[in-house]
Amino acid sequence: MEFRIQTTALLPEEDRHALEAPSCGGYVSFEGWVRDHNEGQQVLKLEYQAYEQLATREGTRILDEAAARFPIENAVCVHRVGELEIGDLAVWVGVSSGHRDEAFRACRFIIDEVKQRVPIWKKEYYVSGDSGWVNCEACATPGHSHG
Amino acid sequence: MEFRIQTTALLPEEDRHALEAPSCGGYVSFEGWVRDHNEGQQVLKLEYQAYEQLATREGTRILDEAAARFPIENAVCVHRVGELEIGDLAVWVGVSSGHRDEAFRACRFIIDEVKQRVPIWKKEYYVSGDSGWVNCEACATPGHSHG
Amino acid sequence: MKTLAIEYFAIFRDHAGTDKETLHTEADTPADLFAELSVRHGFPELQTVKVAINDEFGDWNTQLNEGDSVVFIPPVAGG
Amino acid sequence: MKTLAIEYFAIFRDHAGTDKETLHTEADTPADLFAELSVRHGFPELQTVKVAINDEFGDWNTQLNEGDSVVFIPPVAGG
Repeated sequence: MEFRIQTTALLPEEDRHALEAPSCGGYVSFEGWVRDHNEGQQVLKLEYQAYEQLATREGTRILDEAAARFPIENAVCVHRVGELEIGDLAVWVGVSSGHRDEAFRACRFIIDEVKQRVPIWKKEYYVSGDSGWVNCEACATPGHSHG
Repeated sequence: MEFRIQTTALLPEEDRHALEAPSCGGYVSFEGWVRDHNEGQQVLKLEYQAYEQLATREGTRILDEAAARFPIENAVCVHRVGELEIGDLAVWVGVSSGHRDEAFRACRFIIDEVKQRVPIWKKEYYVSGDSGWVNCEACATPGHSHG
Repeated sequence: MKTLAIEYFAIFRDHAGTDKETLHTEADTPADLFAELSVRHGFPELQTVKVAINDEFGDWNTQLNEGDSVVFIPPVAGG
Repeated sequence: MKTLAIEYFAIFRDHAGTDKETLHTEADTPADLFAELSVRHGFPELQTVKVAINDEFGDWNTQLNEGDSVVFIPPVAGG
């Protein structure tokens, strides 16, 4: 079980080895790629920032929760930060288990929770020349609450 | 969209490239590994056989159905046949799409349908010395129907 | 009498002792043919068997024609 | 007066113009501190902001202590 933030290119082929076990019949992986568009805007590139200490803690908690919920063998998640180009791999999740059902469910659970809970931020740079922090620019409202 | 049967080792890293597209933000893959046990028996190795012409047709139909059901970009499935050892990769499914939800759903749909519909068979060789065709030995019943 | 090309897979191949044979038979349908071959090769009784005619899934009661290729499909187990 | 270590990320970093600063403040709670810094740096109004104290999620109304490190967490967008 490992959650990691790194600035260099992700190498799923290498991290996958940690998941192999003779008792495992199923392996499911998710890769998040940098897409050339988002919500109607043409995207040029992305910048990811992470609050590394807390991101690693919260990411590890998510993997532990996945292992408690689903009878999986192992799970690893690696998130890249820094400047990424279109097509680059931003996040990788790999899960191995005896049977496929739990590998699918755990992999989905992990990426969903990572996107919701782990302190990592994404700034999109658009073809138009604009840029913005995803979920921060659009959701700015006058009557806000931070409580 | 490609379904393929092959006798040589699967190389997901290579087949993955066919799925890459700048419009894709999500990629989900499933790998079926040869497990060291099944239904209480210790497995030594496996032998897969395929009825290649019909397997390729039916597999391709499944990929087409997945693309009709889910808004995915692309999907590939490769199944290996012949003698496989514990830990070997028997089947790989890769799906790319704009968002992750459809990639997860389509990948799951494809592997579930492949296991149910594609004429591929698996013979397990056990540590005990026994061997048997999965789903064929156990389900043999006196009052059968082949209609 | 017609001539058919039969191909065997998995448990049927093990029982037939061959992967294919050319057969001269009076069988009109895949159901007839399967009954004939079950006796000859001692096929086990299986819960569901499907049939393919000329490399496409077919019906047990369809009319077989001269030169057809026939494959009996025991329960599959890919993945 | 206490001394706190503040680290900024994402949109708060852009507005603060720095990734960290050491602050002498009268603020008793993260809520007080956020109000103070929002004025000073002109933070945008965001739907939900969380706070971390000493690298763990914390409460807006907890008592801040001398030497605490504080991070305000705008809406996340990993993946």
